[in-house]
Amino acid sequence: MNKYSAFSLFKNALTNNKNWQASWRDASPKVKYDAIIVGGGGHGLATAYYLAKNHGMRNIAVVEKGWIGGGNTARNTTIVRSNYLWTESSLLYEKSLKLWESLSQDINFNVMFSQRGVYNLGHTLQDMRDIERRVSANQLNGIDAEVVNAQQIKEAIPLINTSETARYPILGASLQRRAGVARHDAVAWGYARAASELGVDIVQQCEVTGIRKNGPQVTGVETTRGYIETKKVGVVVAGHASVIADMAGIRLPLESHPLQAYVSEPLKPVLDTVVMSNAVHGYVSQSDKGELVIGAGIDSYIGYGQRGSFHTIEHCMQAIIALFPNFSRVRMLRQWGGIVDVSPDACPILSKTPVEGLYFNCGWGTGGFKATPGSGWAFAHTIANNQPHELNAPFSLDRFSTGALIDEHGAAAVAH
Amino acid sequence: MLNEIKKYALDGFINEKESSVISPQGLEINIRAEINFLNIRGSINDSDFIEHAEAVFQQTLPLDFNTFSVGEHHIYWLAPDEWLVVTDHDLKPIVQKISPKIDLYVTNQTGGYTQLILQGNSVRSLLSKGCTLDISEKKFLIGQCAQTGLGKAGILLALTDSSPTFNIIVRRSFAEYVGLWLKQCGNEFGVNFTHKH
Amino acid sequence: MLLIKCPWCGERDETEFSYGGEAAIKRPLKPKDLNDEQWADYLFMRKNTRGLFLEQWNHSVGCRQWFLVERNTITYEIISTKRINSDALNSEVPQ
Amino acid sequence: MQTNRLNQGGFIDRNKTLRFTFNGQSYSGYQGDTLASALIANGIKIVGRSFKYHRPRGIIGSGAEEPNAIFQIGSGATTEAGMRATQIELYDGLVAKSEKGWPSLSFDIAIINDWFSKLFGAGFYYKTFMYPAKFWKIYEYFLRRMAGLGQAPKQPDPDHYSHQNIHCDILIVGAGPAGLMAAVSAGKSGAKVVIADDQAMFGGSLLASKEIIDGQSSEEWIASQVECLKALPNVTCLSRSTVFGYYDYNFLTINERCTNHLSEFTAGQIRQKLWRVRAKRVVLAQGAFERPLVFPNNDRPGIMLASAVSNYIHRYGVIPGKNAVLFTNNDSAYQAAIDLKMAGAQSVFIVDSRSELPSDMVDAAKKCGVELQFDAVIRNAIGNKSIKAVEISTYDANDNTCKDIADKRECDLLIYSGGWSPAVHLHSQSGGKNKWDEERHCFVPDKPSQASSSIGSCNGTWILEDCLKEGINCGQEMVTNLGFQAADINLPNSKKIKISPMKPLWQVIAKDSPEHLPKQFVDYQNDTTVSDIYLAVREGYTGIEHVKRYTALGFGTDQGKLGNINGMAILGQALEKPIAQIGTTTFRPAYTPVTFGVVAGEDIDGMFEPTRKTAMHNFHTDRKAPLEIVGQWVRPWYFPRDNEDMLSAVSRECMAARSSLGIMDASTLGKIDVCGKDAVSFLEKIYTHDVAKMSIGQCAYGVMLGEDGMIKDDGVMARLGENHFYLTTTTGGAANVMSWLEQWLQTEWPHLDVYMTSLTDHLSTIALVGPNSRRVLQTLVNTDLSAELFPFMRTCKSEIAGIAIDLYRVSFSGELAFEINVNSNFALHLWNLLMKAGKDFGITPYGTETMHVLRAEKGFIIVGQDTDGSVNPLDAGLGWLVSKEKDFIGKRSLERADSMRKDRKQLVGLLSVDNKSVIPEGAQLIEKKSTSGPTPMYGHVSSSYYSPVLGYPIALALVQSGRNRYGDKLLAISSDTKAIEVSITKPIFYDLKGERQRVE
Repeated sequence: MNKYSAFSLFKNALTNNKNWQASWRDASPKVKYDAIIVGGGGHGLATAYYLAKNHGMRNIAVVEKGWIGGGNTARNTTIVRSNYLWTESSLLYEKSLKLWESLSQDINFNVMFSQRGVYNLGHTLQDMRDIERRVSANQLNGIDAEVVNAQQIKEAIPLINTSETARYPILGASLQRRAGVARHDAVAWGYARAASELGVDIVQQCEVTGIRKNGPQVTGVETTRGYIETKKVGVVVAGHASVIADMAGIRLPLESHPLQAYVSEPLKPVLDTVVMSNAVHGYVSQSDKGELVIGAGIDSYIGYGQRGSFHTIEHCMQAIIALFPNFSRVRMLRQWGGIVDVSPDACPILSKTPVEGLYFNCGWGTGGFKATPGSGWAFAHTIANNQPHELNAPFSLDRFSTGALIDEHGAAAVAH
Repeated sequence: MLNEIKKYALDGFINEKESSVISPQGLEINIRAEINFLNIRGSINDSDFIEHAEAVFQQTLPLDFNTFSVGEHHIYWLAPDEWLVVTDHDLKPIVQKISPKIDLYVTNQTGGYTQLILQGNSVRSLLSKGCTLDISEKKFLIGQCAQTGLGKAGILLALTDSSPTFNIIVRRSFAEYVGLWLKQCGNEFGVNFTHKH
Repeated sequence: MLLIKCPWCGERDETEFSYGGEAAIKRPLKPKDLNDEQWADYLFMRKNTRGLFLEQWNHSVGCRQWFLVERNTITYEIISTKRINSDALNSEVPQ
Repeated sequence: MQTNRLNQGGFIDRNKTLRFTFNGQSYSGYQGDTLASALIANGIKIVGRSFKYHRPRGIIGSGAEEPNAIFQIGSGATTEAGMRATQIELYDGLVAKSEKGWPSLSFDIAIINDWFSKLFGAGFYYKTFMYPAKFWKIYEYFLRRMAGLGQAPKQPDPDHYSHQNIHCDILIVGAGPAGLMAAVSAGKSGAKVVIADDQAMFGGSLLASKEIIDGQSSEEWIASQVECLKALPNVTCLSRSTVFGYYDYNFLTINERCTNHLSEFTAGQIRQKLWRVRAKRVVLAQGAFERPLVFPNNDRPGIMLASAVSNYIHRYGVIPGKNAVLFTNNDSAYQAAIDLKMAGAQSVFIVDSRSELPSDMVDAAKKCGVELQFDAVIRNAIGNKSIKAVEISTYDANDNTCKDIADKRECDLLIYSGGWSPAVHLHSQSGGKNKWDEERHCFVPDKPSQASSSIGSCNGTWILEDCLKEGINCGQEMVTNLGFQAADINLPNSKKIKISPMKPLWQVIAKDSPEHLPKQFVDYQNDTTVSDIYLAVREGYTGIEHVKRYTALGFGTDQGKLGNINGMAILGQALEKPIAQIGTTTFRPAYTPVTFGVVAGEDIDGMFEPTRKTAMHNFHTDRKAPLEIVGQWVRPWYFPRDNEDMLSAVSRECMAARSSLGIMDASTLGKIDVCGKDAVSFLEKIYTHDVAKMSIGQCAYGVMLGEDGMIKDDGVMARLGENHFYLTTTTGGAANVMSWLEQWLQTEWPHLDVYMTSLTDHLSTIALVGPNSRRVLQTLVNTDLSAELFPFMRTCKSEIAGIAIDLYRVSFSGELAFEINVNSNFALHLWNLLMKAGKDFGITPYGTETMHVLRAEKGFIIVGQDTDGSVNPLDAGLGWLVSKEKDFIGKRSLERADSMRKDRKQLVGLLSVDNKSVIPEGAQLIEKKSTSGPTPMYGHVSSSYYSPVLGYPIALALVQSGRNRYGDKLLAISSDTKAIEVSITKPIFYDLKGERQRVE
């Protein structure tokens, strides 16, 4: 495989870029693997990469029904942060953030992780209490976090509206400076390339249509490209988790909802950080290409259509103009939707299941992108060892029976 | 005596200095807070209830969804088991007529609502700026009412005549928002607010 | 933008409604007789169907009635809406 | 000097000269021009620099497809970025700037990127800037500054935007020949029709043609159709109105630009309108986009689409060049050659990649002196800043190769046409699929997925007569389906012509590989070239979505209107697959970009969300009380006197309530009237306590749980009659609780006879609080308020000065207190009466902060502050409220393993050990900071205040096993203060026995 660097770019330019090799092998499925990852999004590809790299499992495949990175990986607003309230969540997301920090070098693919800081705005006294609670907890967990006031926000983000007479005045924010954004496509492609290099088969256009079991043990998966034998199946299919679970005869506590986002036309730099407001439902950053990348609130109904309702976009637009009145004349270029699977406690499920050899990684809701490396890392551990790592042990499926939920809703967990 | 001490949701809403000249396209909005509102609950499967209600109010209870009846009072359909009486009459003597033997429940809502009466050529255009209901002449008929949204507030909307005259009944705490909304959105047509005492 | 036919008020814009999720999840008559798994199943586990799905909506801005909607969750096509326990009632919406 | 302006023709008013500036230079044009036509009239060739390579670029198109002439318009607060010159109607004083090019358009230093372009192939940024890792920030800084097009304004937008909902039978998108006919035939039947077109004038492609229809010139014919539509009251005509989104249930969005074309307009006039359309049927007649041809250096300024040339000549009286070469693979482009010649061009030379076949167009071109060469292609365009010459090769269409250079021909205009692509965007947005048509060589709409039809060139129908026919048929069919009587419409006469078929030419294939040739642009906006597509394929990005993302093909602000089809065909070539197998990509709204402002509409600023105020609000603002936002409500936070700060004001208010008399506006509480035969059994399910055991007139504090066992809401409730109850909810939870109660009632227990009605607005609630409250209230009411007759937790009806009231002897402060419910119309008056009556006792109005302090001193929780969705009633110390006998919502969850855990977090009180420090709310509680790894946290501070009556700070907290840890010490850690040592106590600090509220 070509190593990517400024030097290789130069060398290949001299030969008219004719000697670049394929980033990953487009494999056909073999009859049997040691493990199969269902779902070729960021999480699935990361899982495969860490299975190969950390656990030496190389006879494995990622099967993807469409094209890799084409689901939520391609559809999110790319925010990466780890300042969650509960220790269980923040440790998992922090593991992920740490992996992000060296990911480009690790997989030799520039994922453009840009640590430009994320502001979570507070608009009410209760918001500010929740922010203080979360920031204190973050700091005690060794995660960088600070509380900033309206004036500090205004200094860092001159165009933001900090008027005290705003309908939702900005009282302050939590700030995580190590947080930021990354290039979404690069994450999928980079992991695919790195995994492929370690021998992982990446099989596209291969939809799983059934899970075969022998008693309580998984024996293989049926796909549109034939039956594949395996003793371990890791399912990482975001919005479609319930559909695959149904094939295996298990039930999940999930609802799949549309989540919409949009971008503006590319602009010269106008916003150097990430601003999120849960109260008004608007999340905005500016991509390196110059587009304002904006996430809206979740649509209320279950939907697998990768599209939501227009009023959600309108409301989000109103929120963005409330925060940035100067963006009113900026123009929306494109809007789209993804499918997010939401769990009752707004926390993921990274877990074994009642079916032996069947593992699920789902329920990330609106927050999956940021977790990509950590999720893959922990899920690989779970599959390889047939037991969860301590980082993801709290995120098991049985918490819904015991009641040991990790409620990130109530504590002002913000979306994305 | 009591009337003088009452304060309504949109008291002080009209700034006399602002009152503008209205173009023929414009509209007139009359704030009518000083009326009484009474909410009725009961089952339409209970003929005793219907009979009794009609006797108490001396008026038909509109059983057709999204309609209202006009008599001494306006009685609006709100839900399959709920109606709103809007009246100039004192509620006390009416309520006293209700028999405890009948499953007819009322709550006084007089302090809870404000009524706005909109008249003029642009009423439909103005309302359609923030109301997703089809209120065109052929679709929303005289005698029809609907609970719907205007901007971000819920309202009860009714068409009373073909001039056209629309009644908006809005909850007290949303009245100022609705007033401001009508003022702002009506700017392009010209709006004149009046109080009727 | 869905257009939902309230069984009482007729077709109204989606913004007049609020969503109630999966319908026909019967609350157990004797919750205390259920073990934790059974209770969790009632409480949290959902069909989350991809395809035809029976769900609850509330005409929250309108007549405040909860009703059933059969909807395709892929195309968002609404097949039918109906009142809860409403077989007897069938009067049509004027309009 | 408008050197390229024709003396006659065009829909412009030569008597109305308009001045404008472009990059600081002054120019003039005429009323009716677009900025693009005016620039061409003025002989401007270079209008921009390309995105990546900064190559000089000229105007290519004449509409939404234009990729190069993209400008910053205006300045200051009203500047707008990314505007296409082809869509900007010229107005006097217009200021335009190109978005790239430094120091100037004609000399752009970043052209260096073009020289080293092989370093900057598709996806180069994924392969570098990685080492050293820390440097990404610096690389990114420069990359960001290189990227981006225009500037966002720095000031708030002073203009207004508005929404308009409209329902119609038929929405027609596009007022070209097909759309107009559909509108006329549907409109005449009486159906409610809306027809929208993004241009200032209706007519579409006919505006740029000299067709004769029904014996009329196209201009006259359009005018007569428009007149007919305008006379129909059931038809709404919207010009300057782009249908940019097609959503589910035939919901479409139209952006109408009301003032963009005006140099002056009155303040307050609406700048743009968003029409939100619900249509029973939709007619898509948006037309088609002409495709460029792909050959080396096909981006030189002076290269233009054939249809654009006709447009500029006929609509604007502008001739883009005098010596033209036209490169085509189809007949339609011949019209441009004819138009040019008729407009006075010196020479027009057609290079046609096809072999000659009989065609009326060929004959017509020949007749007006156009030279032709068949079986030939252009294999290079020469001229750096504007086209100077072309290299022509002979070409064999059968084996798709071109021979050696045969000819070099000078020109000042190169026109190209690679055929047409129907504008299937809205069809695709609506959920419809597109299919590749092997005969017409384009994607055409497949079966519609909503009630819509595509007609005219949008449907791949090229002949005018067929378009008109489709329009009539479509209109008639739709109205018939909708139950109208279709009107009889005669098919207008138009010229029938014989044409020779188009033959695809996706890329001029040379012997050399694409990498060796000069750049052949596929997507002008993103500088995507043929070699980028080949590189993507080589690197394994072979799916169309991967290719698009890797090469940025179609990701420009034109969303691939020009380049997508060529790109897909070239990908097909690279993969040796037919284009039909490449798949299609999904188009997303917006069809063309729309301002955030118009999508947001009126609901911004103060109207972003309703602000709800109580009936006493004016009293609070008269006293200059700062306000706290709680849900949609605004409530007084505290009532400062003179220059008092918050702490002093709150201390004074607290002391007044504790020692004499306070008064509070509690009207925002949710209030629900519950009646019906089954009210008791219903409420038994809802509340944890024994509702059935309550006597009439009794009040109770109640909590509602979610089925997960966690506290959902709380409040006082009262039994007013056998089957009649009054409930209160929290301010923020009111609407939610009501809907949740209705959900249980209607969906789970519809057989119960229960009616719930909100009283939140009708009733205002005034709390009269303090040891003197009874004495003062007694002066106003006849009801005996003595403890024997009206003890704690009772309710009764009464009257003050003739005003009916409901009295509740309840307390959220721990003091003797009364809550008075009154018709909101009388509330302010009653409040003033109480203020007067309490004057001698120093009656003190207080706000939410004092309310919080008073309740915290008593350990009363605030749902949402002291609970967070993970707190059950036992955790909150409310076990005494939880009935052992009956079932209620959430009860079973209290018996789950986790609910039974001994170390759950429980509500406790905290005192700072130094008795001075107020612990920050939100602070975490620890034993000691770990030196490595996370520090274990045992809980957090949920409420914390300085207690004036006690003279020291108090706090409430949730602490693991808290109730077993009274007396233990912990450290409270917050983000910006030092650790505060705290000790755990019972969550009650004042009047531990509760004697004050029960006082006899």
